Amino acid sequence: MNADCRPALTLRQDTVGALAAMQAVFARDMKVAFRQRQDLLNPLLFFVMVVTLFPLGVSPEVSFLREAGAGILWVAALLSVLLSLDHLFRHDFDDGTLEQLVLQPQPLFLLVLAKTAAHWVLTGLPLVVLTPVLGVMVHLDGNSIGVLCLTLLIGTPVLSLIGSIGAALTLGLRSAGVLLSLLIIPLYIPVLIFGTGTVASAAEGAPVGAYLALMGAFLVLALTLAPFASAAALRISLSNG
Amino acid sequence: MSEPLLQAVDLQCERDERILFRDLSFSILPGTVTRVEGPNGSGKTTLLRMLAGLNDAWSGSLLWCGKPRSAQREEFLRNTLYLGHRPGIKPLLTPMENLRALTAGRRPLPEPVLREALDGTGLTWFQDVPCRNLSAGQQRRVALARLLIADEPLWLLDEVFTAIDSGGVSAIEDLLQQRAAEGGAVVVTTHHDLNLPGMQRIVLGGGAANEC
Amino acid sequence: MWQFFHKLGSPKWFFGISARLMPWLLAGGILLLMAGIVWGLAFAPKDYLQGNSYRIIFIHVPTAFLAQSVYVMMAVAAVVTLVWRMKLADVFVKSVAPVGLVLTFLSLFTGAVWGKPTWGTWWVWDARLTSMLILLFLYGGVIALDRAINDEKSAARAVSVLVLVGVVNIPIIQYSVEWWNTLHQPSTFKLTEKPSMPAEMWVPLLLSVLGLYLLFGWLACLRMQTEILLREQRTRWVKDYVLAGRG
Amino acid sequence: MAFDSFSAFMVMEGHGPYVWSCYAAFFLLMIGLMVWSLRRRKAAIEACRRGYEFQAGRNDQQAASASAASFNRVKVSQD
Repeated sequence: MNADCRPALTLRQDTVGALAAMQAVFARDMKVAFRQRQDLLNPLLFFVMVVTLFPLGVSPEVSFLREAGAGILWVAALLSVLLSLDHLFRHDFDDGTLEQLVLQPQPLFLLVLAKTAAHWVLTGLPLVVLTPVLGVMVHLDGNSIGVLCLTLLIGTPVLSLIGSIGAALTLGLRSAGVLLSLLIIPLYIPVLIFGTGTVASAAEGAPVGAYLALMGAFLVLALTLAPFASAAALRISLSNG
Repeated sequence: MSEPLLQAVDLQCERDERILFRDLSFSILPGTVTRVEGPNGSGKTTLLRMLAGLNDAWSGSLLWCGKPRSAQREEFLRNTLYLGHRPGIKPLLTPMENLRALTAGRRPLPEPVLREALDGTGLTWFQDVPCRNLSAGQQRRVALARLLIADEPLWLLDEVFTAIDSGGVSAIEDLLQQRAAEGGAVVVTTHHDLNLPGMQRIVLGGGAANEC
Repeated sequence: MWQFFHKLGSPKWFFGISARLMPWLLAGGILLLMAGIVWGLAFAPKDYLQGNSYRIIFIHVPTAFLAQSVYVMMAVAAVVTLVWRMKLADVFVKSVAPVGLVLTFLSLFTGAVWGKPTWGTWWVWDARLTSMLILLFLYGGVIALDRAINDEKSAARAVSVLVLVGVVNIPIIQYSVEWWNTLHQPSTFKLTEKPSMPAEMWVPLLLSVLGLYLLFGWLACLRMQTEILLREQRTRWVKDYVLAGRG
Repeated sequence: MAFDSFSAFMVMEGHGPYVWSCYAAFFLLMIGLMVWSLRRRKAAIEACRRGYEFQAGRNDQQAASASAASFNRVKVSQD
């Protein structure tokens, strides 16, 4: 074959913009999730069940629940986010979608950010929506419930973002679920402390603006750093696949 | 002489304490089909993943259009299409949705074009069935539909013929040859006895490798 | 400078230099540590507030100090692994993590035992104890991840990412734990350090800190040598070394 | 010397058990760590040497007969 006289194809100089590619990733994840609605309910059911365990296991007294309620809800939310993280990249890894994602010409960390955003909309946001109901069940007052919802609204994206690093690191490993919890729980501690601490201050009537701003700073920090770390971790995990 | 698209110089790859290949050099020219050959475990898939930029546990150098690839990763990714063992088909989505999602990040195409591509792979009547209800061969065809609309100059295809019936195989052989005639470059690994006129070979195995 | 850096990356070179260093590290470490401990246990004066229980300080502070600085060293090595792909750096992270875990555990244990006579309880949710506990979790995570990944190179790089994420988090954790501590128990227990420790107290402390550092250096060299032997066993020089050493 | 007698040194005015258990744990773990690391190194060297001997033995026996797969069925006794 005489390859020499064949015309070379012109190389492409431009491609789909990062924003459009992020939208496509987000849209596909949403579509896949809604094809299997049962999976969407699982973290929510888990959330409700964990909260139910505390009155049963410790004490149904109003005074105890009022004091511990915010902490219980936060811990339950944290655990249910943790539970759902294993699926963040797992299915994509198994069917090869992740390889295609890594090979897309857009910066990988933006695509990972889009995936994490989809994960939050599907798990974190429903938890926040459900919180007022559970807050009433553990006898929190109206003001505390409001502040609790706010802290969860700021805090759950941080949980998803940090969790995405762990999910990417443990991709394709045996017993990835337990390992993921081991790696990630220590990193969740600051968010938990400030989440519950803010509600506690609110219950004492102290102003909470500063604490919420600090949680906002956590969110900004996680938004800027976590996608890079997860993208690097994804590349590593795929490299030996 | 047209410039090689991709050039490998002294590639060496080690896996689990074993040298898969060393001193492997070759160039992929536009308008050629290259077949990577070798027994099981000789590193065909690994080589292809290296070329695609997925695996980076190797040493040596890879040049894209004459310059180091690592310095122009985005240009490289824009112009390379990789289809792996697991081609990125979501079982819950229909062939149409899958194809749309896979092309959205590279070059979005209008619906009729995608429909035509699926027609071309014989999936006319399955466009709206979730892929998990399709057979292995049909799922493979969804992935191959990308080849009918892809404009990337370099294709890296891992085990393209897996689960494809004999009619499909010869059609794909024609497709690869036609692509080479247009000026595209194709690298394939396959156990199927592929023999196209003018095909280049990269033979792996036995710890050392040589190019024929 | 660059050449030196490159040389430092060569396992063979490291093997030679560490073999020459190790006897000195071991001897110096044991000597200083024993001197500090004996001085502290038997000769340093009694603390007028806490009595003799304060003598735990001569191992508590060195282990706590080293536990933290080992994590920082691991983070530096992690950067080197990710950026320059230097082999020795990831050998270091892998070899040293269990040592860090043991040191962290020791500092927690001694802290708890010290707490009993001082605060009247084994464990308080004191800011420092709590952040050490979290450091223990971080070490545990690093070791677990390293064990879980079969491929050496991927394990090294994955662990490096984790160590770096951890080191970004450590100040945040420390800050938040301190805030949480003041929120929940306004400094009931506080290990008040007197503004000026007499020289008879801080000199032995300094000695044992230095001694433990040297001992850690010896342990790190030893464990890195083991790791290098296993990784490079197919190279000529390891074969020569093994067959000559005890042939 | 901060203590009058050896027994005073051991008792440390009632704080002895705390102090000594701390030091016991410290020495136990540190020495354990050192011994463990030394033995690991020894084991590694041993493993390397066995690997080389195995390799040398194999090179003699089957110089370069890379056995081709035959897919012959393996005889299994049917007791």
